[in-house]
Amino acid sequence: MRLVVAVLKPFKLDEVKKALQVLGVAGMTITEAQGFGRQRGHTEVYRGAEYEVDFVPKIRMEVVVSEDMVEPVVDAIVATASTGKIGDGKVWVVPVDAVVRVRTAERGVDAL
Amino acid sequence: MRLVVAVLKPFKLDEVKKALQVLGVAGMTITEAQGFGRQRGHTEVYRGAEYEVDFVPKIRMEVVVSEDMVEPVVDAIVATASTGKIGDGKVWVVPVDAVVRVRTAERGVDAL
Amino acid sequence: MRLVVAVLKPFKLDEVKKALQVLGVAGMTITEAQGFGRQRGHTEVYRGAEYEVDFVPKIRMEVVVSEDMVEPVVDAIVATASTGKIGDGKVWVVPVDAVVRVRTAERGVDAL
Amino acid sequence: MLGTLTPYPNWLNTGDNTWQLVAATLVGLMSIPGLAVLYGGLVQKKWAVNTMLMAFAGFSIVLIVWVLWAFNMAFGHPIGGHGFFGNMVGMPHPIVSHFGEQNRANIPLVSGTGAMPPFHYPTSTLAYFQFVFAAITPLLFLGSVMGRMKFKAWLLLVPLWTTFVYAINAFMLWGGGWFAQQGALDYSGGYVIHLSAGVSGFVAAAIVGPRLKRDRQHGVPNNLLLVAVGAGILWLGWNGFNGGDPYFAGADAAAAVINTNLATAAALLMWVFMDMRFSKQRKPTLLGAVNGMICGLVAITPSAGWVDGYGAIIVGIVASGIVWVAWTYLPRIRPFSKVDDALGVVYTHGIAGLAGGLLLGFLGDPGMVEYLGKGKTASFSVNGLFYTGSWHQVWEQLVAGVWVICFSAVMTAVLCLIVKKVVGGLRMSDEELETGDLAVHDEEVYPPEPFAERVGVLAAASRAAEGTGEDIDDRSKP
Amino acid sequence: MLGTLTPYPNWLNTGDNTWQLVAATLVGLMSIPGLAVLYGGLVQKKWAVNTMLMAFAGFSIVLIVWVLWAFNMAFGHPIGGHGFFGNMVGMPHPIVSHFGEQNRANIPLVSGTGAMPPFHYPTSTLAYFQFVFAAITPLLFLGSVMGRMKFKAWLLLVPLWTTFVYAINAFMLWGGGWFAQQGALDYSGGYVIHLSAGVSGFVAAAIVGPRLKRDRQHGVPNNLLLVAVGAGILWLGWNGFNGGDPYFAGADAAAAVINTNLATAAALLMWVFMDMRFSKQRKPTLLGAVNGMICGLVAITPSAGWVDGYGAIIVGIVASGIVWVAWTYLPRIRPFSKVDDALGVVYTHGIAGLAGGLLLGFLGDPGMVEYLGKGKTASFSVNGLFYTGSWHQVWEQLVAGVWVICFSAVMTAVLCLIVKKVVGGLRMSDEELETGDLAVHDEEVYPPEPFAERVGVLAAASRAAEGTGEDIDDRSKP
Amino acid sequence: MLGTLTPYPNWLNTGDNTWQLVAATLVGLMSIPGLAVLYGGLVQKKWAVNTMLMAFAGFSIVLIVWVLWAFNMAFGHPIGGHGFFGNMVGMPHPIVSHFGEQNRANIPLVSGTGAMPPFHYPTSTLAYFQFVFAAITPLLFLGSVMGRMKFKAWLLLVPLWTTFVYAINAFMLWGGGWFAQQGALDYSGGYVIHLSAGVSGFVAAAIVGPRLKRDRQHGVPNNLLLVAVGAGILWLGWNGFNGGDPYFAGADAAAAVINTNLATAAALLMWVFMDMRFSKQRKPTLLGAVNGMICGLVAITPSAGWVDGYGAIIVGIVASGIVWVAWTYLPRIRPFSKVDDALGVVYTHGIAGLAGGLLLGFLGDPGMVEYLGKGKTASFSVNGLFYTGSWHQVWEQLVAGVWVICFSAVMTAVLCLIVKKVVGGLRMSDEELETGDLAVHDEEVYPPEPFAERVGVLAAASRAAEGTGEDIDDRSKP
Ligand SMILES: Nc1ncnc2c1ncn2[C@@H]1O[C@H](COP(=O)(O)OP(=O)(O)O)[C@@H](O)[C@H]1O
Ligand SMILES: Nc1ncnc2c1ncn2[C@@H]1O[C@H](COP(=O)(O)OP(=O)(O)O)[C@@H](O)[C@H]1O
Ligand SMILES: Nc1ncnc2c1ncn2[C@@H]1O[C@H](COP(=O)(O)OP(=O)(O)O)[C@@H](O)[C@H]1O
Repeated sequence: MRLVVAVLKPFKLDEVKKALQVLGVAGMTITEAQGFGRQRGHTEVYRGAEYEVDFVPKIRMEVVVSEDMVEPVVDAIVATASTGKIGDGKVWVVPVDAVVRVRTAERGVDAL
Repeated sequence: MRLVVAVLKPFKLDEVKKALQVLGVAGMTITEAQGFGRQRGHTEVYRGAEYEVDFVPKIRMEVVVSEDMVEPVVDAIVATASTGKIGDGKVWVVPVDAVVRVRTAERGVDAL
Repeated sequence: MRLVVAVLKPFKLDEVKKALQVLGVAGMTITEAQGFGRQRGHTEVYRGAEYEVDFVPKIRMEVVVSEDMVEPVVDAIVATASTGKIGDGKVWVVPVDAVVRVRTAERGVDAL
Repeated sequence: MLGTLTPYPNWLNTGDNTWQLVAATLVGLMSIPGLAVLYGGLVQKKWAVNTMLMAFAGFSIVLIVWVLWAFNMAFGHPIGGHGFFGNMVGMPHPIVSHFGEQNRANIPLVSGTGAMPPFHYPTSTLAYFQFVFAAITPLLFLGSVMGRMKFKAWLLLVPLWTTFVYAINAFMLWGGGWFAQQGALDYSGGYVIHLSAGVSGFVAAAIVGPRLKRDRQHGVPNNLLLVAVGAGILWLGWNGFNGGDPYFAGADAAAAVINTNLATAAALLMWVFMDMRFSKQRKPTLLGAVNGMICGLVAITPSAGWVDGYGAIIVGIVASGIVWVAWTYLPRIRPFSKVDDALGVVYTHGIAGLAGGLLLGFLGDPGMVEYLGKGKTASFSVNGLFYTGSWHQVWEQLVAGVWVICFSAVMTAVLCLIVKKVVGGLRMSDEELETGDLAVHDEEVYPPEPFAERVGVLAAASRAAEGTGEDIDDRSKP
Repeated sequence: MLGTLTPYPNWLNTGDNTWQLVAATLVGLMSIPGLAVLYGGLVQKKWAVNTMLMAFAGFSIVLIVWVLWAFNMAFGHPIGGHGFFGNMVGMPHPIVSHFGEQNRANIPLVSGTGAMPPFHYPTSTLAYFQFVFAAITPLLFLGSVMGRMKFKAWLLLVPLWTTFVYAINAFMLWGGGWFAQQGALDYSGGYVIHLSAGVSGFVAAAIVGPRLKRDRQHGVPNNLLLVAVGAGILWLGWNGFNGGDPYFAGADAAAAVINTNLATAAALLMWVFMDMRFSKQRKPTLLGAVNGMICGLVAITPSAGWVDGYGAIIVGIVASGIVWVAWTYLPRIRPFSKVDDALGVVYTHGIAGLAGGLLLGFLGDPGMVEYLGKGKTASFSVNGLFYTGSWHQVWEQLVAGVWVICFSAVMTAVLCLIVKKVVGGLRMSDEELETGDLAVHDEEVYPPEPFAERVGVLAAASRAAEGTGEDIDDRSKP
Repeated sequence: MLGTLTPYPNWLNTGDNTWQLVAATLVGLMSIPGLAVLYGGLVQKKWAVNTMLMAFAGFSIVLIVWVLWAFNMAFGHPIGGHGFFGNMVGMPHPIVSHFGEQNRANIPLVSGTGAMPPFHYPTSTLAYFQFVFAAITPLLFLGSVMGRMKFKAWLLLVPLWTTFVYAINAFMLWGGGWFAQQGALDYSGGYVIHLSAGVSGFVAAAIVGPRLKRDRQHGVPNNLLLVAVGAGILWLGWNGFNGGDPYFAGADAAAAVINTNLATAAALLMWVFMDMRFSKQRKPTLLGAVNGMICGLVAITPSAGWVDGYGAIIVGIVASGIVWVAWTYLPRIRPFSKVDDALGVVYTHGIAGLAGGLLLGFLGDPGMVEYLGKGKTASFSVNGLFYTGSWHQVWEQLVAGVWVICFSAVMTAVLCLIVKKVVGGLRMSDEELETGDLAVHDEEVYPPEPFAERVGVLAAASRAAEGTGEDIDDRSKP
């Protein structure tokens, strides 16, 4: 089991979600995030004073998948979320020891 | 050391927190999340136009625990957070290489 | 490759970000979080009724780094974010199997 | 052509007509948007839409009821007969024909008897002015029952309550009915409006049952800026509320305005002082200030043009102090500990209204002239105990207060039970109670921005950063 | 000293002057902040600042245009000549000299001919009163074109539109021009303001092109509390809108006020009823109630002081029902399915305004007297079909309505094309469209709190918890 | 019965009384909720509650002070003696007895001498009208000191400042005192209110010390919709501010209203133009438009009824341009770079007020008549340099302006030091400064929804999805 974490541009969420559903991914968890990297932030101006906003809004997606799904899932995310422009984001994969479905206490792949 | 991540229904937070305190868990970190899975979202209607909201609000709890606490913690979460209804959420466990308490730079279990 | 996760006091973000940039860290992802631990929350009073807020606002920083950067990064975070007061937060390190840059599909350290 | 057209009949005074219409508009603004957003900001986020919709709909219903029958029940010819029951209510009758709207205003048992000077404007003006008072009253007690009452039940309760509670109390105190005949007084509605709303809300809250336990525990307001918007409109709108009630733009209207503000200022400061001195936290609070402000506004309402400025300041301080103490300690004892009066209407309107009504009996200054007498006629003013040593006015105020409390409580209970029967329950379903606005109206007060919308900033920003090349990166290398 | 100074000339009536100034202020409040925050709350978060800035700027521009030339185009001496074209528009002329501001108000073809009584206040009063109407009109159609129109294009379109559309329609119906001479009537602007704004907005929206697809799909409002603030100010502000239009604080002003409220209440309840009964969700909604409210306000505008209360209630119910049906079904067919009229102005203002204008022809009650006749002179009132059996007024209303639709549509199209040429395009760049306020104004409606600010709470709290020692921990050990 | 009751004394004019009461109510609304939410939306989230509470409390305190002694210091009989000091302030005296409230209004050195016509309403009306001006003044300079001043210090500074700064300036310019006797003029408070508030706020800010460095750096507004609400109420409320100052509902009141709007519209557009043309970003901004708007309102205040419409437009453009330049460049030089005038009151009120006061000397149009003369009496009007070639009025304006600046600065400094002594410091503790509202009032402006409340949506939704069975899943399998 692996946890795939993807930090992406928010407007790509729908497309990525659909691509993962096609692969059979049944669920995912999203958090709002602020990214810092090569992509620049912006400036806001209130009453003549400038305020730099370094961070750019991102969504952070977590999907727990079985081993054999890691590659297809990562590939699907990268393929769908890429616009070719700076700031498209990162995907990383983390090992998972165990997964449990709270409702049923099922464990492992059954829990997904 | 392990990181236990639990994605739960928000109204269960207080109960789960109390259950973990009983086990001796001293701290945890919560983020607001949006879940997608079997549980359906809802529809909002503004001026006659329907807007589908696919995601359901969840809280995402992170607890770093020592090896021997993993099972009791996961069990406590599952036992407390379960309502038996779709959407109760998932728990997953990730290996942790190191933990540090920022205030004192203590490492390992002492840092928890 | 490792994922360094740091839960910190929000007002330390800028300093920590700068310290990491000095080390050559090119990017990071931030989420807003609520911490629970030794540090107490506060009480709000509306129309005479008291409402306890157990949680304290934190920021949660994720940085994916190569193996050799783990120690310097953790040390820099701890050194910069510490105020010596309860609630300074925790840092933990998680193994990472793979990292991909979405824009280019580069993998590994090149993706950072 | 028609060279001799004239703009208005000669009984019409443009200043009085203007004052009355403007005063009415100010009072209307107190409901919509005033109370709607005051309550909308004070309730939990999950109930803001529901509360506001009930306010807008309630306001609308009362107007229809008012012009078709209730205005004349409150201000028309008595229904006939002698004694208490013959002077309890007016004959229902619409006022929306062309004659009904444009003829000269008259309240048969008051201006019709010479107990006050004849009006200088048409019935439309008087009826609209009185409507905004009738409309705000159920909106006030909405604060007691918000967060669980069925919308349909509200749609039915409001017209019934206006007809069978409000119109009757109004006739008895303002329309020249029984209590007016005994000498009880209520300048602009400390009893007819606030005491009645406070009591009725409390009773209705008891019958409808409490909100969800979770809602009561976590019922924090959602937006204090909007509370300030609503509170500010209430305060200044009250210049129309009390300033309009002499029915003429005379000297007493001006005195009522300044007295209203004096009592309010004093009450606000008093509550802030109590919070700083006696609350557990010993801190001044904005919502405390707003509570104090409302106490002052409510308490001066029964006496605004009949006390002098000193009296007004005393009314503000005393009422605010009493309500502060009640607000702090009564919730510990029954029935206050049991009934879920969500926004505490029974305190800031009920108790403050009663306190203000009784204080008139003590503080009414005979030198404050509402209408001037000519020749051998005495001017109209009020004789308070502190000026005359007579308990008469105190007694009249007490009797009328007891009546308003008992009658409003009993009638509201009866009407709630009728509505319950007709609509099939007064409460929402559990699912609706748990979810709030989204379940009941498919709307949220702050609809969440879809994820997709958050891209905008990026689009612009990344374009700016990219320039021509690909890996322009002036930040990652220190 | 100067013992014989007097405050005003003897043709001045302080009540009328006050009423007109207050009515104007109420109507001004309907725009600023009323419409500004109603629209600001109804649009997506990303366009709130842009929408509000366009409202504030548009309001300002109209005033300058109005006093320098447009007021006299709408209410001055006819430009000369006979027939339709000679009675189409007034001679442009400023009114800001000291004489222009302080002399007695007059509308040459109306009060100047005895078709109404002479005014009791100066030109400033009349001009300012008429300005607030002129100003709200482009602000209304801002709702059609928000979210993509260039700010510069707006700065130019507004003065052109006021000059070449508004002033002309106003002269023809209110300034004593051609349609007024034929007998067409528009009490306070169902045609001149609402129908024209609805049609013009629709045409402009078609020419400017739709918003981004993403904006149309995700265009949820951002704040229903602010919608309530704006809606409430609109409702009560309309007391000035319609109450001010007899130009005197007389009995008809009062009737217009109560009728306005009656139609509005009925229309609001009607829409809520339709939502509960016929919408897919079968649920009442706050934004539905606001839509209904606006329909009522708009529809009663052409007839407020010329129908009685029954008529007003009918106007509200009928217009709200018609617009509800149109709002639900028309978007499925062309051209409504194609044109992105962002806030649906063509329905709630265009269709409601037209419905109201036509209904006057049916419901005008001859017993409702606007100005009283003296001696052998007849009073001024309107003869609706239902009272007289004559189709005359219906016909006049129809002809004028058709004119306003056609003229506004054609002229708006021409003006849009001119502005496009001059400014170089009516639409923002793609980048601006994607990002919204932040790209166009470097501002956001709810500027995000920087992370650093969130520490405050902690500072206090941790200090409290620390006490003296280091590891005080009363929670971690159960 | 009492057939001969009359509604008011014969010196009372209902139109004037109504106008004055309504104007006062509009000005009151400018403070509460106007300024309270304008500032509440403009300050950082962490200070919104504190700022609004200070506004509500300050408003209340001024009223008590005003009726008990300060009104007569500003508008009563001179304290006696000759020359400057004998004409510096009035004799303190309460006005809240029944006689004080209901007798005919009089300003001994003005209406009492025939320098203006006698009033047509009671003292309550005049005192309340003047109160709302007195009350808004400290609220304006709250913008300079927000975000660090102790609440208790504010509670003490406000009454002292009203007594020892406001009342004296008001007497000297409006009460018939020294500068009025020399010929200096201030139509509605460009000097007495705005210049004085700007200077006093600046001085107080210097003495209280700056906000936290972090707050100055991250001090973004929290809600531009509420800024728009406040700004809109300010604009239209100013119709009462300037329209009320002839003290009669005459032709000059109307002229003052339209001139106020003209200057404001011109100033708003000017600032937007400057932003688009000369700011670093070359973009129009909503907060810039609001700044320009305020400059126009403030700058026309000293001259509203004494310039014609052209003059008003010039006042708006010039003042807005000057303040734009000052706002952009002065913060770079001392003392402006050092003093933390949080919302920039010294620019938009101080500099704009001074500019407006001086411009009156140039632009005062002798043809603009405030009060009409009869027989051999000249009408009252103002002779500007551009009309008469005489520098007299300019000189008088300059002298009075210098006085207001120096006196307000020195007195405010003295009062701040006194308050510091009495209260034990003017600044909050560091902990309070870091945490803001939550530390000082235990309240937040947008109280966070507890996690537990977010369940509602789920409850409904999951129930809907579950149906009867357990694993109904129409989404997970594609
Ligand atoms: N080392 C990292 N660890 C965690 N997140 C990162 C890291 N580097 C970048 N990110 C995330 O990826 C996002 C995109 O990175 P950025 O450098 O802007 O563009 P790109 O990935 O296209 O080169 C950032 O906004 C941040 O959220
Ligand atoms: N594969 C997954 N990876 C990460 N989070 C998941 C995954 N599947 C489900 N979740 C999270 O668990 C929540 C509950 O899942 P859902 O399928 O709705 O119900 P249940 O777990 O009861 O079957 C989801 O809302 C989502 O936040
Ligand atoms: N076991 C844990 N797992 C995850 N996060 C934790 C854990 N313990 C503490 N935290 C996080 O660290 C923060 C600081 O912890 P706290 O106990 O308050 O202070 P300190 O770390 O200084 O002893 C908490 O607010 C919480 O966000």
